[in-house]
Amino acid sequence: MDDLYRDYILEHYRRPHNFGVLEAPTASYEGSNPLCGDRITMMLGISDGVVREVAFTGRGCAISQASASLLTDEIKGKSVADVEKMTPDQLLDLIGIEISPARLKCALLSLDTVAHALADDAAKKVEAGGSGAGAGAS
Amino acid sequence: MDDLYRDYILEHYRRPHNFGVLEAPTASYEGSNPLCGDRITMMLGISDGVVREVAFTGRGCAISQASASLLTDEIKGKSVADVEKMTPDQLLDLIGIEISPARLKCALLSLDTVAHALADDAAKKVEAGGSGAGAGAS
Amino acid sequence: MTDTATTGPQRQTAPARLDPHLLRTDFPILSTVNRLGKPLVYLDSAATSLKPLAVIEAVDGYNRAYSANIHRGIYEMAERATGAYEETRAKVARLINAPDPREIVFVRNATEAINLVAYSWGRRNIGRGDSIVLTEMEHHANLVPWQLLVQEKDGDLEFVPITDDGVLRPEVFEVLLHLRPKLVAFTHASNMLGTINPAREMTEMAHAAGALVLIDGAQAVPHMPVDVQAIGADFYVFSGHKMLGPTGSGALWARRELLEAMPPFMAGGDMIREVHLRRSEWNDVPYKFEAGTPDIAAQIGMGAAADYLMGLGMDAVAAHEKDLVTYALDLLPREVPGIQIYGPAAEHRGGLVSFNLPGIHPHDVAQILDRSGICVRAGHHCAMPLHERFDLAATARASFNVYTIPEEIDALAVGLREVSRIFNR
Amino acid sequence: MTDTATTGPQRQTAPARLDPHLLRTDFPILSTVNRLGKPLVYLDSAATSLKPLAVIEAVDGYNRAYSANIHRGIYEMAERATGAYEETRAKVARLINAPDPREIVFVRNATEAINLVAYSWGRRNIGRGDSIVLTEMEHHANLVPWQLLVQEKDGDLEFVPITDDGVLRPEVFEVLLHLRPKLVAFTHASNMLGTINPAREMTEMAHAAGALVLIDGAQAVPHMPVDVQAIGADFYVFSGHKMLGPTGSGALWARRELLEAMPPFMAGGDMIREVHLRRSEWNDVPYKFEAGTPDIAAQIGMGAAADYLMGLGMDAVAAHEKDLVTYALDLLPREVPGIQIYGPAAEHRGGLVSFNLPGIHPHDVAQILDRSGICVRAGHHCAMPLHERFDLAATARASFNVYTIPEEIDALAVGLREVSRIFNR
Ligand SMILES: Cc1ncc(COP(=O)(O)O)c(C=O)c1O
Ligand SMILES: Cc1ncc(COP(=O)(O)O)c(C=O)c1O
Repeated sequence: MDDLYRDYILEHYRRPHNFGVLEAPTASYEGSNPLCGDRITMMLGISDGVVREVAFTGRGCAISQASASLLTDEIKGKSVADVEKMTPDQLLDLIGIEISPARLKCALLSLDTVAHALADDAAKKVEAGGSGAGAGAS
Repeated sequence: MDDLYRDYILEHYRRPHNFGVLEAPTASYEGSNPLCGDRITMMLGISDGVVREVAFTGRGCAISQASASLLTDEIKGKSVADVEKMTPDQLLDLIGIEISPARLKCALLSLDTVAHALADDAAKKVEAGGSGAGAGAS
Repeated sequence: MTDTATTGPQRQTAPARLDPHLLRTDFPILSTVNRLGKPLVYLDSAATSLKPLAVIEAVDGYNRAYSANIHRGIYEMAERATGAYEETRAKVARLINAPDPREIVFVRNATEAINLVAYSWGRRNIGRGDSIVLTEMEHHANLVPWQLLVQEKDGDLEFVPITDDGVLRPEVFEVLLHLRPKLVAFTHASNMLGTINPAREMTEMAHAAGALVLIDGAQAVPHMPVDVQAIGADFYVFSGHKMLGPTGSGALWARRELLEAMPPFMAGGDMIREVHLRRSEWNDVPYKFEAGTPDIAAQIGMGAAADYLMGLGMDAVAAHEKDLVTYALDLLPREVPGIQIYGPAAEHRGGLVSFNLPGIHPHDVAQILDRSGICVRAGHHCAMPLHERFDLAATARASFNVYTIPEEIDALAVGLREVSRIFNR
Repeated sequence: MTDTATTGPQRQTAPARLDPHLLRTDFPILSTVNRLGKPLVYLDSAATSLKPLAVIEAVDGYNRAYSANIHRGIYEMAERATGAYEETRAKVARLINAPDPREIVFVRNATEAINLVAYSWGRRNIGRGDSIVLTEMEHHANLVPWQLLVQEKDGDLEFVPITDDGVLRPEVFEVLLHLRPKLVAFTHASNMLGTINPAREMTEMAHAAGALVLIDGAQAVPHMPVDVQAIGADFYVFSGHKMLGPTGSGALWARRELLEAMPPFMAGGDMIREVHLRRSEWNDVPYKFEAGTPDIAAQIGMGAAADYLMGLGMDAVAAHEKDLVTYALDLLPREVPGIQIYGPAAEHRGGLVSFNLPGIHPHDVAQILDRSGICVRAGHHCAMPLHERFDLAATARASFNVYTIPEEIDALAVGLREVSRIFNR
């Protein structure tokens, strides 16, 4: 048995949770790791400061896809503030296997993409004069 | 006793033969070895294809100065054709001490400068329509 | 387009063979094991090669016994260092049959060599509307410097396309030459497809159209006989670290009159003849292009590598690697169900194979192989546009060298079956 | 102008001393003898330094045991190589107190670092009529790249003159700053005069006048504590091979926002994020500036050198070399009749002494010393304009490092008396 490719990781890779598109995401971002060709689009449906819905599409290695699957499960229903506070180490704990330095970028791409989506969303709200209503976009 | 700095080399360095200027050289050239600051001006008085007079000025290390002193002795009275045929090895034989690769440029500066003076002179004659009379210059 | 320049009429038809099992003892790293006790199966030689003892000791010998600076020292150690450094020039010239060691400019790697030409020759010779012809299979090193150049000068890039088999299309090359490009720059051997391009024929065609030719030999010089005179190239570049030499070594070869006409690239010590506060004069070729203290240790190591390769005989090296790639192209499709292999048939390629397993990202392939001590590369191999051309995000690549043995290709096949098993369990 | 930046308020007033006799055993070359059986008296450390075992073994260890390419490999050996390479960045950052390892760009040597800044920052920021202020005591590496730049951009160079003692004239610097130069570039320590320039004060003055500051630390980093933040510099460059590291190693430090705003210098693999046929995007700093396979072995060796120096303590190193130069400046005039010594008093200088013997060319001096195993440099030391300033064709130079001992200066004095004897017999 391979430490890195445990059954549940492969399971998440083969049948990722929350894989698909949101019809009207309030925040979204396409993140990529051009060096390996990993590419993930994260879509979030936020209301009242809570991540109500989340979905992702993309292609990439087992680590990046399983990481996105696990992360989306984790953040659904959490407050934006809590999601923003999530650290790479927390995600790595969630993934639960040992990631070598060369694969860190793969493992963290999902979190990085979520962070970008949230930051873009926050910036949009500032621009819109602090209005609390996300404008929804892709 | 030092192999490289034999008495006759130092003698040539301290009291170089043919050191000075020709009043009306038919060919002359200033050669230099900027890496060490060696600098030699060779002046030749050529008539009927024979080096009648030769003098040099300059400053530099013992090797380059002794080499110029020995070389000028050697070529005085020789035909231009013979001087042109002189090889670096012949000059090194004349110097008679072992020259390390780093000092070769010092040792050969004099010959190099003579060769340039002769080449310039020949070029001038070609320009002047093959006339045998050197125009004299510095 | 078939290539005769690199085999040449005067070469033996039946080249001597290497004994790779025997020469493996020259490579100390091949007797190491990984963290799990697995012996090293190094199939990433196209990224960088392993180093034989002769090279390791050449570097170590300089560092231990005569680590002086060169060219200006009058003491024994400095003369020894200068001698060893300049001898490397002669060795490298011999390796690629350059007519004159003074045409060998030492650089860090192939990348620096190409940048040197782009900055020095390119900025002087490429003007508004001038075009440069490249190919779709270039390594980023032979693409991005030209992008920067044409951007600055408002010139154009054109690309020779490739077939689905990964071979250049000569009829399009012909058409592009009608644009009368100033330069044609192409790789002698592709680091992703393995394709060996017909360097001499392409050079002749380019010259007939009035273009100069730069050849990226990073994947050729380590693996086959290269004769820059027979090819007729104007610029030829390669890296020492891929030809059994140390990192930090490499060479640009160019015809003497080109080098002489080119302005300096970097400026500083050693590349000057005279310096005044407001103007300077340049040193002779090749020193004009070697500013500052060079990587003396590495270049001396590259000299030892050139000796080692010439000792083996480049015909024998090429024959050995042809055997390996023929073996791999036969074995892998039989032993690894579903494997997708890119690039041309063995006759047109050097010793490397890029591939994918269905539904498995090459990063995962490489990671699982690593546990068996098998080193392959996964990614775009610095050839993103080529991957785009095939609509691939990434590939895995196994690449060979003189020390590669068929048993390692067997191990790769076993490893790949294990990858499939894990992913399909 | 006196320099406090390099000692700083928080440093010990009585730094620990080195034991040079003890540490000499770390340098294998010091137990070799020359062709005549004379032990090595190496007084040419300003050209390049000797290498301690730790450095030799760091290079050898990479070549023997994990000689993989970096950044893209997923296998164990590649991760080890990447780790060692990136650790060097952190070590070098610590050595010069850079705030962030990502501000360390690896280059071949100080020369390449300066050329990088001249090409990348300079071509974008220097325009017609802009001026750059240098000094009369610059090494060619910090002069000729700026000549090329202002020639291309139609800018101007101005030079801070020096006194006959070899010290910069602050009042003229002040005046030149009224020209509002875009850049002030000067050497932290002169490789011919030994002068240590007041880097922090000069940087403050330059900044007050709106200029950026580049400091050539090639002769400073190996010999004294350097704190780029305390100095306040914008760019700081140095060579690994002069600080006990291997040839081929070196670093440019620059403030992050400068690096980020600068366009790439060389282009190729590793410095890109995305490449398409006609356009590319750049990688993050510092990778944007490291195109192609870097000199992995050499940079790892520089990391070992940085560790070695920090282990000794740069205060102790500086104190040791100050002792040596004080000793030499006292001994040589007493023991060597007629010797002419250039440069300032010991308090303003680092560990080197340039000199001439009356009526004897320095090449002859060096050649005769070589027979006694004594290595000194003779020539213009890549500082021709400085030699012109003093109307000198050449000088001889004895330069020190951590392994230099007073006995070697004694040997130099004896050797120089022998030179005089030979020439005056
Ligand atoms: C003050 C100074 N700057 C720059 C350099 C250039 O160093 P490198 O040849 O390692 O690039 C030197 C070395 O001689 C130097 O002494
Ligand atoms: C075809 C080709 N060209 C150029 C290069 C660049 O070599 P380096 O990184 O040594 O400059 C490579 C190496 O990957 C290559 O395969």
